[in-house]
Amino acid sequence: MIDKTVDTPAEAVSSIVEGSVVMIGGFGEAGSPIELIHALIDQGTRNLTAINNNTGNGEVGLAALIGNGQVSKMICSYPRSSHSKLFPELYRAGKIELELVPQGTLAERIRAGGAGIPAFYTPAAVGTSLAEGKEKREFDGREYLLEHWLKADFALVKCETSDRMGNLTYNKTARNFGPLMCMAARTTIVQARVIVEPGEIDPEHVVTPCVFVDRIVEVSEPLHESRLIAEGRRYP
Amino acid sequence: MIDKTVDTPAEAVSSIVEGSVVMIGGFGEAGSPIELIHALIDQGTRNLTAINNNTGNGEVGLAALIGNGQVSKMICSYPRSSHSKLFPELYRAGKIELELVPQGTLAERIRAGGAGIPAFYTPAAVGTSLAEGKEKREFDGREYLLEHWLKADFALVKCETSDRMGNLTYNKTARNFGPLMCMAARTTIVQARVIVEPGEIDPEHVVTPCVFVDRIVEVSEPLHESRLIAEGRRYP
Amino acid sequence: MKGVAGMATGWSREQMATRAAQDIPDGSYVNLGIGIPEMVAQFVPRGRVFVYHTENGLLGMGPAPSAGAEDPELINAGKAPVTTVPGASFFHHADSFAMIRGGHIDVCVLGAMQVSARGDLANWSTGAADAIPAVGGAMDLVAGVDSIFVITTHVTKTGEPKIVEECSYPLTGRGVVSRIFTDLAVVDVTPRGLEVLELAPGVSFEEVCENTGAPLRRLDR
Amino acid sequence: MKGVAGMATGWSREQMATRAAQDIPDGSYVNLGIGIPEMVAQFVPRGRVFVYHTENGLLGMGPAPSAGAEDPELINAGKAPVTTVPGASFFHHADSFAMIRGGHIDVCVLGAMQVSARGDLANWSTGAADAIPAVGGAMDLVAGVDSIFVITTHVTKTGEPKIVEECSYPLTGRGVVSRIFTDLAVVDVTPRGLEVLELAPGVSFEEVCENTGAPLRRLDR
Repeated sequence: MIDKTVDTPAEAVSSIVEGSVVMIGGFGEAGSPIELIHALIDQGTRNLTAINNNTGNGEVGLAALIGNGQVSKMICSYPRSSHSKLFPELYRAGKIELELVPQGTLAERIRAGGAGIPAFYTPAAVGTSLAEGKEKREFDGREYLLEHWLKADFALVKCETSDRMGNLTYNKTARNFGPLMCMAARTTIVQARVIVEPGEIDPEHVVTPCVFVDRIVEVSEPLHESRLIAEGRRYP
Repeated sequence: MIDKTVDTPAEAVSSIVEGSVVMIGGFGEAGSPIELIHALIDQGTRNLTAINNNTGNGEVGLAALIGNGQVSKMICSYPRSSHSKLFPELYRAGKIELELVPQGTLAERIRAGGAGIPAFYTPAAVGTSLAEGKEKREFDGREYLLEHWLKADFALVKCETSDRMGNLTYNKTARNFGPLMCMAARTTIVQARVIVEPGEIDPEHVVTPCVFVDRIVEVSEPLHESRLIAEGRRYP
Repeated sequence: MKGVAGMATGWSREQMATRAAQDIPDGSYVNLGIGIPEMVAQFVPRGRVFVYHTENGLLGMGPAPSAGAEDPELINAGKAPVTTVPGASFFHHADSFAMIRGGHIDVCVLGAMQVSARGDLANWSTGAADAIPAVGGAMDLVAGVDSIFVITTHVTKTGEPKIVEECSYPLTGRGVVSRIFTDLAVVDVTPRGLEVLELAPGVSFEEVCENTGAPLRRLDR
Repeated sequence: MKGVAGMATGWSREQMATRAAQDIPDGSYVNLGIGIPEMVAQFVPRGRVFVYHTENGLLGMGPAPSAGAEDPELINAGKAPVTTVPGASFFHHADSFAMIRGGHIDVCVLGAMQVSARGDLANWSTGAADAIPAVGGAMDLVAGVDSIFVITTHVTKTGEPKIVEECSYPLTGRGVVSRIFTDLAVVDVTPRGLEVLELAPGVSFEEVCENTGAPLRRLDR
């Protein structure tokens, strides 16, 4: 049997090296692989390009990774949060680069990376400042922008249940970018609340087939970002 | 509550008019909405453009629709079958048009139609006769072809379970093109083996969300194409 | 131009949401933006059912949960806790924006900083030099959803019109807004220009014109 | 050129499949074409596990069911009944070809009508005027999967070489084949040309060359 499980978040992220492009799942705190991110903070790997819808909250998880100076570039749709000043401060100080992408275009670019589609056309952002420098083209009398795939060296994703082979299910709206990022990274690292044996997940219910997953670690009681923030916690 | 159920396959397909583009689910017999197709044969609607991976088997279902002269153009990847001569005969006689599309490109074009992506680039068919007349473009040193979305006026799809709102699950490899075609048609017509109340399908297990479905009819004991063919049956 | 803030007449936030809800057909799939647009769900006309989509991966969104029943992994696009209704489904972000971009969502109700006479919408950035640009899903929504409704106060807190000839703020989309619901009026964006469909009680067409930065036509009905 | 059909030496169909299976690493995700390629699953080397993908929407495909246990809605790309193994999953066609096009399937084993010296593959059409063109997923597979293995008899039934300088049949893809397993030899497609890695028992390098339509180099190992 193929067994992709490893013992600790530290072991799971150990192959991430300086300069890597890292997709990080989650929309706000839902689906954020906080234990994997904290392991990456412990490891101290720098000069990362991070791809996430947001830029984190408070001073834990993704916000802490950014605050710790490990991220040199963010690709995201909404780098604003009522709970975190870490990204804004670094951005205003010119210490972090930002590529702003409309949310649906971000999702589709990641899917394209996973699906071997180097580029596609989308109507989003036509006629706006985010279209500047982008190739335009008309189809059936309407204008579209050319957008390119996004791929990554690593993806960090949180799921609900994984079998040892890496078939995944998610929990409610924590699904969000997870299935797409699993497809688009060379090495996909997953934290699962529960790890089960192959066959325990109904083949009809698998959301991410195991071919997209490389490494799995069980985190049975994941931290909740909002609770950490309410408690005023920071990482490390 | 939104209730999209209708009583009979005949009622379900009644709005399909001459000249319509109709996507028909199924890969071989798996997922073929045979009762909906037979209702369309009963209705006699002609000059259809049909989109399916194949061209049907024996003299029932899609093959019978073609044999009945109702299809003027087929868009498919594999119009050959050891069990049916209906398409080949019409094709050789110049009575039916064929647009041959590689299977993955066919699937992606249908998804693009459903997802509002007018065109995308793919490496499939580069350097082959199917690339003739298609726009080529290089990305990262590799050549790709530009492919356009496929949309339809109607989709005929078979699923396993639908709730009255149109949330669908499928059965094993009968899923194939169904979820994509539901997205890409203006009007999506579904035959379900079972219809249940909203809430009976776990929201985590829904494969096709109800927003993609317009009309549902219960066919609790669908015919099996292979059994009909083994019995030498033909339709009508 | 007169300050509207002090006016006793005009629609309240609740009334604006109520009025917008009246123009959404029964059975519609609806995406509601943060703020007043969210309130539309509280004022659905009797006999109609709307199905709510939230772009972070849920169709069939229900109201906020009772205190203590929040689930940090069941949230809406504004990152607030929500619930599901019977017939709900979860899906990933690419499928969610396929619904949006593919034209499957019938109506999207958004807030606005400015709307132009041709239906251009500005609602994501002031364009200020030190602002952190953050667009989220707004550009995808306005490009993909058939009917874009805007609910907004007719003027800013400082009395500046929000309905203008040309937006001065960065655009979210060009020619995308179909109808505007303000505290003073309901305004349609048409190929012939802006048309006032309805006035709030006690508000005159002239008052609306005075508080609008673009020409308005009055529809006789 | 000598007729190979009459030769007593060379590998059988089973031996060709066995030899190909030896070159697939443990843990690979594998797509097997119809015919001899399918037989690879019967000859997996001890200690290795392969996970089988079939492009009609199943990962974790198992062997054919016993007679009477066939399910018409559980089939493979050749439309034959199959089973699932623990850890299987079902998905739709766009996701299935995302696996293929996105480079997630490690090895694909296909049959061939012709393979050229540069790894061009022809396996979908004779190009005959009255043929019904039917391509299926072959063009997607060869464009997307990293390692394309071909299993084929070295020559046609009439003794014509299938490994040629240039394919005369319509191409499935250009420069896509990485290794060819025939009844006579294992041949690698390299930037330096075709290289014979291994000869079937009792077959000489010269015999292979005589039955091949393109120059071959012999690897000293």
